[in-house]
Amino acid sequence: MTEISRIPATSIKTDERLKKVSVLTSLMRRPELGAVAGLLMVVTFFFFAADASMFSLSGLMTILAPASQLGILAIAASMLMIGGEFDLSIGSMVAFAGLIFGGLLVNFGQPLWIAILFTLLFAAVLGAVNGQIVIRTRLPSFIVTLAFLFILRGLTLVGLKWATGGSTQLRGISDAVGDTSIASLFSGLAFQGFFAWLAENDLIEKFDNGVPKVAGVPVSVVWFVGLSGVATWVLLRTRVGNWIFAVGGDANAARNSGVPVDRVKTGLFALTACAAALVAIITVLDAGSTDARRGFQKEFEAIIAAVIGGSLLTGGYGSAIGAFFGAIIFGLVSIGLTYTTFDSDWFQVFLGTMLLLAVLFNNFIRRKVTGER
Amino acid sequence: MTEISRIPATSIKTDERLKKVSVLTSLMRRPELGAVAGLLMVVTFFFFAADASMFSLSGLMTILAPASQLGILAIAASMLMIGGEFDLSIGSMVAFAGLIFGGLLVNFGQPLWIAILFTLLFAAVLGAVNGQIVIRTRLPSFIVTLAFLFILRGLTLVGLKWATGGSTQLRGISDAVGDTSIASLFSGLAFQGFFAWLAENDLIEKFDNGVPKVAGVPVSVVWFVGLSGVATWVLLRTRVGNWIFAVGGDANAARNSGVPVDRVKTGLFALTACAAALVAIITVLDAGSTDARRGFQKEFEAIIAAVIGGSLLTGGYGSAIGAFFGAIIFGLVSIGLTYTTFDSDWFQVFLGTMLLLAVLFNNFIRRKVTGER
Amino acid sequence: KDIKIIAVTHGQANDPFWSVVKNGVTTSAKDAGVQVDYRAPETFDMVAMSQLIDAAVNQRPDGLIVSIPDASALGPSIEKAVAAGIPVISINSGSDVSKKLGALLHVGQDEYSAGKAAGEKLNQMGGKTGICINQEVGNVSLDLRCKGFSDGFGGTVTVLPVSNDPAEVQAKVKAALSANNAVDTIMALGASTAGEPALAAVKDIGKTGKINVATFDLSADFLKAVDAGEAAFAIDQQQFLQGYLPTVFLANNAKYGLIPGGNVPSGPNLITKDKAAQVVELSAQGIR
Amino acid sequence: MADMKSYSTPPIIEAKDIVKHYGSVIALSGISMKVLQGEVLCLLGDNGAGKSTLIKTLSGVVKPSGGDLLVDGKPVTFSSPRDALDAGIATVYQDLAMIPLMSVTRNFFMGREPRKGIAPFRYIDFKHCDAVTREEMHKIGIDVRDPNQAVGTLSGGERQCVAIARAVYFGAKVLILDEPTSALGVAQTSMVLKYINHVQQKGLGVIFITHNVRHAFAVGNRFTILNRGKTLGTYAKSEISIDELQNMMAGGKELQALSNELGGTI
Amino acid sequence: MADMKSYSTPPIIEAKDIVKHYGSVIALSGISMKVLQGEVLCLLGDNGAGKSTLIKTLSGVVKPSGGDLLVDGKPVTFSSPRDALDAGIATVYQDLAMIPLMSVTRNFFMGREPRKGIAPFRYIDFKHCDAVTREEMHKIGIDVRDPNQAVGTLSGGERQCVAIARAVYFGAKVLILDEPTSALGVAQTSMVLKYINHVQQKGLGVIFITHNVRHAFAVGNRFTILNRGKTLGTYAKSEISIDELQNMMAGGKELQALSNELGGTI
Ligand SMILES: Nc1ncnc2c1ncn2[C@@H]1O[C@H](COP(=O)(O)OP(=O)(O)OP(=O)(O)O)[C@@H](O)[C@H]1O
Ligand SMILES: Nc1ncnc2c1ncn2[C@@H]1O[C@H](COP(=O)(O)OP(=O)(O)OP(=O)(O)O)[C@@H](O)[C@H]1O
Ligand SMILES: [Mg+2]
Ligand SMILES: [Mg+2]
Repeated sequence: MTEISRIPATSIKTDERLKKVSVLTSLMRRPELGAVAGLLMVVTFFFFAADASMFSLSGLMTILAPASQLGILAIAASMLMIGGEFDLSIGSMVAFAGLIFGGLLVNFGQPLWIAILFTLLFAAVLGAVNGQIVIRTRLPSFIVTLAFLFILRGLTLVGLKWATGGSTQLRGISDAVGDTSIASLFSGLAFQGFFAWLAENDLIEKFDNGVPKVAGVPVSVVWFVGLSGVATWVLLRTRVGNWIFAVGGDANAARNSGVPVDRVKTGLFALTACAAALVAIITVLDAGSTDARRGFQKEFEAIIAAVIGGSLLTGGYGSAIGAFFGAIIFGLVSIGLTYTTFDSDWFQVFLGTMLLLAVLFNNFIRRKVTGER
Repeated sequence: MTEISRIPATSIKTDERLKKVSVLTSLMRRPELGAVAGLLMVVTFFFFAADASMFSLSGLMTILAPASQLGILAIAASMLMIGGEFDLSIGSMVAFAGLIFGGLLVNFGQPLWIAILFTLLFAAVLGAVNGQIVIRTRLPSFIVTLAFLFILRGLTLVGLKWATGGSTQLRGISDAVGDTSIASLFSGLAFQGFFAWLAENDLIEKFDNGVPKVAGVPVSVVWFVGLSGVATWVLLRTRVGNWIFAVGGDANAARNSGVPVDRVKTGLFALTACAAALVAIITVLDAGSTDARRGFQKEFEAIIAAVIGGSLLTGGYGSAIGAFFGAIIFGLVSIGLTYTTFDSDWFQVFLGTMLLLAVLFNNFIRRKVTGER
Repeated sequence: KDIKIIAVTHGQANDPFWSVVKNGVTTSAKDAGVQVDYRAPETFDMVAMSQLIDAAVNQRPDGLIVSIPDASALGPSIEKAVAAGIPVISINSGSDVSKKLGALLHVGQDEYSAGKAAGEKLNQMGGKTGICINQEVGNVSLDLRCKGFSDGFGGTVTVLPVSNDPAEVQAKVKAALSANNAVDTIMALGASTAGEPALAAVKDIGKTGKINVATFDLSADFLKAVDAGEAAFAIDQQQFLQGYLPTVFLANNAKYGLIPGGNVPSGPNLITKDKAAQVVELSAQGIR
Repeated sequence: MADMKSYSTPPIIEAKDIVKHYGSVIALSGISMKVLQGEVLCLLGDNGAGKSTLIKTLSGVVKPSGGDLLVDGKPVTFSSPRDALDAGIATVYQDLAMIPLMSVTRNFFMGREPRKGIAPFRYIDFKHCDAVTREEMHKIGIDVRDPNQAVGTLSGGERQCVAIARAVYFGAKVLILDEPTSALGVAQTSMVLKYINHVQQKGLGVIFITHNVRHAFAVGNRFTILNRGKTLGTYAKSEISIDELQNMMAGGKELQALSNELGGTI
Repeated sequence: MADMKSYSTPPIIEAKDIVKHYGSVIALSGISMKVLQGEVLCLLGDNGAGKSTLIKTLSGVVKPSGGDLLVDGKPVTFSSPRDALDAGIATVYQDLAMIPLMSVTRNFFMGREPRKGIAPFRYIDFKHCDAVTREEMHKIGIDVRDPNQAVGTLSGGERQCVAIARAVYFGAKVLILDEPTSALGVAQTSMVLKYINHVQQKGLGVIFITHNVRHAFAVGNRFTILNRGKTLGTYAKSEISIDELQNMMAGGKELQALSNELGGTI
């Protein structure tokens, strides 16, 4: 949360009450860099335990695709968490936004760009409603968004049955979209030309027929990286970022200092809902269909990723980059086991143990380096 | 949290800076009594929307049975929450304790009382381990117990397959238990004699063959009521209760005042795990079997019930009686729907809406009555 | 007086398989002119399900439809219903215990034998190494499908536990395939949640057609793949009938006291390339 | 020192019959006071007299249950502290309004961050902000080791200084200080008192709450004494002595005996 | 007043070369001090000098990074505040150690609840506790409206009074008070000072931290002055005057000019 930027050396009066600290120590003070230690541990583990194909280019892409979708949610969730609130309806929002999006395309025959805009707008409005209820009633956001978890999940089922005439899966989205360049912003692979060139020059693996094994980077990964960058910049460098930390740290103190607490919180809820809608759009376009169980328990995973990344559940502390690494750790652990020879019955034991070890290691390293106790 | 007990009238100097408040107002200040308003609203709703059989004696028993099992968890969860921590592994603990219990009975042929004692002890130790990890590492309990959520759930699966030779369902528990009087403390119905007497005297409905329709109160309900009473007494009247509030309100301040913070927290974790084990014992004995999905998401429902009952997620505030009513509201809403004619597709929409309305109503009434703003 | 029938199953209304059962129940209720309620616990939860049966019995319906994935846990509640004089028909799972608990008859086909039939078929198609994609480990009916498959298949079978998220399923299948090149058979336990992403994963690694992908239940897109020769087959339990028939039976029982004399097997029905095309539309409407 | 302004200009801020109830607690039962331009009004009173509650109504933190607020003679209602800030009322709260987890700089500029750059890409110039924070803290006598240190790790007095330096830096028509000097060392206290003097000379109004009668007497023009939610009276500096003030504050309690016992140095 | 005890009995509590680092911050760099029986030691020093940190090491809240603690001449290490309490060291912290959401009574008795009844059914007698709380608060000059009121709704001074009344009620060998009077009104301040006097006469030791030199001089026997984590010196009351103390505290800053400008009344 604190800044690394340096004051011009001339203005620093050396204070005898300040020990010299190494760059490493001061880096480790940042919430997200603890998560890097966790990531290193997990990678090291798999390096020895898993099949080598896990660390091939295509293996990495396999891990990044789900990690990036989770990551988009985790970044928004961690911003909301820094702002002192929760949103448990993210997962249901993914399903509901998927329904809205698919319904607009298939049932109402709207063009893609209208469907995308309307879905995002709709999600933002729903998020803002969530936020307004929390603010007006001063009920905990946990319970309010929990109600929305159920409501949105239920509405998705009802809506899907209505839209399909009885099924829980809405399909035909690829046909409805057709071939537009907008679609390539949200689905499929990016940098395909570059990868084709790499393959031509034998820099990456290819199939026998000359097609590169990895034809590009999933678009969701590009969104994921882009959003982490933007979120980090907003949190660390802008006024809104300062407000988010303030609101989560102590809403009363922030209000007393003139921070528009309610607007910040409402905005964060809208943002989280939009992130869910974005994931919905990406997955629906990729899969060509949507169903009633999309996004199930994603709210949970997003919070896990944010917490692994060092965000405090009580608000006021955390980082977007932390959520970035948290999502990658979670993705790595949950996909990684398939590359090992462990019996899959042990999957959950393994997932839990790795999560615990990752945060313990992170914690241990941070304390060692910074000398906290 | 604050006391209602009165100081002897003689010692009260009337203070001109104190307005007179009605008994109603001062009652509504208590966290749990808000939940009563929510309960009233839900009951009123079902009174008009549901089949009359819902409010018959046997209808109430069908609601109380699930509510009481959830309630036992919710009471423990709310005490832990008052103490400032979470336990997300309760649900998995129900499954795992069920496995231990069932395994001891079926695979190891232990007598019932040993199985019960050992299961409770084992759960307490696991809970204490949870607590010690949280305390020693100062990691958020959210992430630590989440890891245990996965680990215990996974171990249950592995253990069940081992115990049954490949299945995820362990049966034959009723046979292993046989007929012991200890079993009747944990399963079946209580007060059967009383209900038989009631039926004989035509005070309650009976089947044509003279057997009363409701032959007794499920034992879990007796446990539920008993535990709420004990928990309330502990929280409001004992030293440990004071420590729990203190630890959750501000662990540092409590430690500075000489409260043994770590012991209190460890104890609470052990208590929560024991509550989960108790529910496991009750349900396993009742069902005669256990499987890998027992208790799934119960941690979630327990937290919901505690929050509906007025406990603060941030700790330091709440009540056991609140969790009691919270569990009943949750049970009422989820079973109540089956007594109405709503289509089950709408179940989740309905559940969410009722939860939201119940807490909103609770909140609204409390503010009205106490004049808070 | 209105005839009221209650169905309590272990499958949620948003589960693709059970939503078809529910469609069967509602269609049949309309056809027979009776009132019907379909209920299921929020997760695969035997304790909650027995409580739902208790609540249903308390409403004294004219007929009760139940699935029995755990006879020990549900038995007492079902027996209570029978004792209260409510006619009970069991569906889907529990054919072995149905009679013993006092149900009039059983409609359905148990998951284990469906899995076994599929396994045998895939073995015939030349499979040696298979994976079974389970989207809900611990749900006994899904576990039975896997076990049946594994027993019928004969070769090595690994279970791949996944979630409901298509991106994750696809990634995990891809990972499993690249970690073990020998895999030549994939059995998915649900068409849209597991089957479709598995097909996508196979396509990603360029092995479409070389790996036999089969699934339980139907989805329109999976059937299209079957039709196109990209997937082997889909197992149809015709679960629509598991909802439709008992409702009609119980309605007739209530009206005229009529009831068939024995169990009705509703499947399995392997949908292969030759039949796939005609089923696509019905599947999209939640009938198959 | 200008002792009393003419009444031709309306008071910058005036409270009339302010009542505030918290549930069953009556914190203020009809308080009136006013501050003129270029004047320091000292609010004195025993613990729990209602001083903090009164200034919280003036700064929009709590809504009064009754009574009127006038700014420049015009009635106003503040629905948030932001409104009060916009009306030119800057407040240093007794409970500080600071976020412990945030850095000194971020706290210093909270709610009024200066920005650089063009529209959607505007950002906070933290280099500049750090420098300002350091300088302003230095002015009040504190060497901040590192402006990125979390406020929660500062000492009680240092934290108080951040709050004061902040209010001072951003200026206002009226400056409200709730026990600003209570946690401060001698040097810092002098700085603050000097600053109050300075602000007053620029023609602003100051409301200064303190328990230290000497501090009050050093800078105050008028003294309003509260007791148990009511006003005991308002006195100009010329009308009252330091000892009378001391005795009134203690609510008529027998202080003399105590004071003597301890050597008369309280 | 006994001015200096003979050195035959060891000091009740003694700190030798205490060092404390917080990460890269050096809060204390080798501080030594001691308190004898029946003596009031005043700790004086500028903001951030390290006074609170020093007493936190004495009361087991933080572990010193280096140096020794001796109680009654024997080296001790406190691993928790409970240990210090058990060793007879009662502390009123500057940041209060109180739980805002809990009632006054519950806070008052926190950690030392009196119980009634037999073994597993022992309970707190809240009737008695409420009465004690009310009475002790009354002694210090505060009328508690309702001992079940949450501490968070008390005024700053009232809260401070709960903390002091609590430490006083439970007694100890050494009483440590970190700026107890800073938020207090005149009457309450007199009470506290009088109480310190009283405790001392009973033969206990007191460590009294304050910024108010007059308060210090009124009750102190010896004065230890801290500056930037180091000791500037320790003086008996007879060795130093109130003005010298004032000047030393300000760390040699030019206070005179300021003081004059403001009428010499700080
Ligand atoms: N947890 C911490 N982390 C980092 N620095 C700290 C921490 N606690 C205190 N400090 C620093 O140590 C120094 C001494 O603080 P301390 O609270 O002891 O001062 P003090 O003498 O009590 O001051 P005051 O009179 O203002 O209360 C301060 O400069 C403070 O910034
Ligand atoms: N939120 C609240 N709920 C209930 N009572 C309150 C609340 N806030 C303040 N009070 C009561 O109102 C009275 C006035 O409090 P206030 O904080 O204004 O006193 P003060 O004059 O600032 O005292 P001090 O000098 O000790 O800071 C106190 O008795 C306090 O207990
Ligand atoms: Mg105050
Ligand atoms: Mg201090």
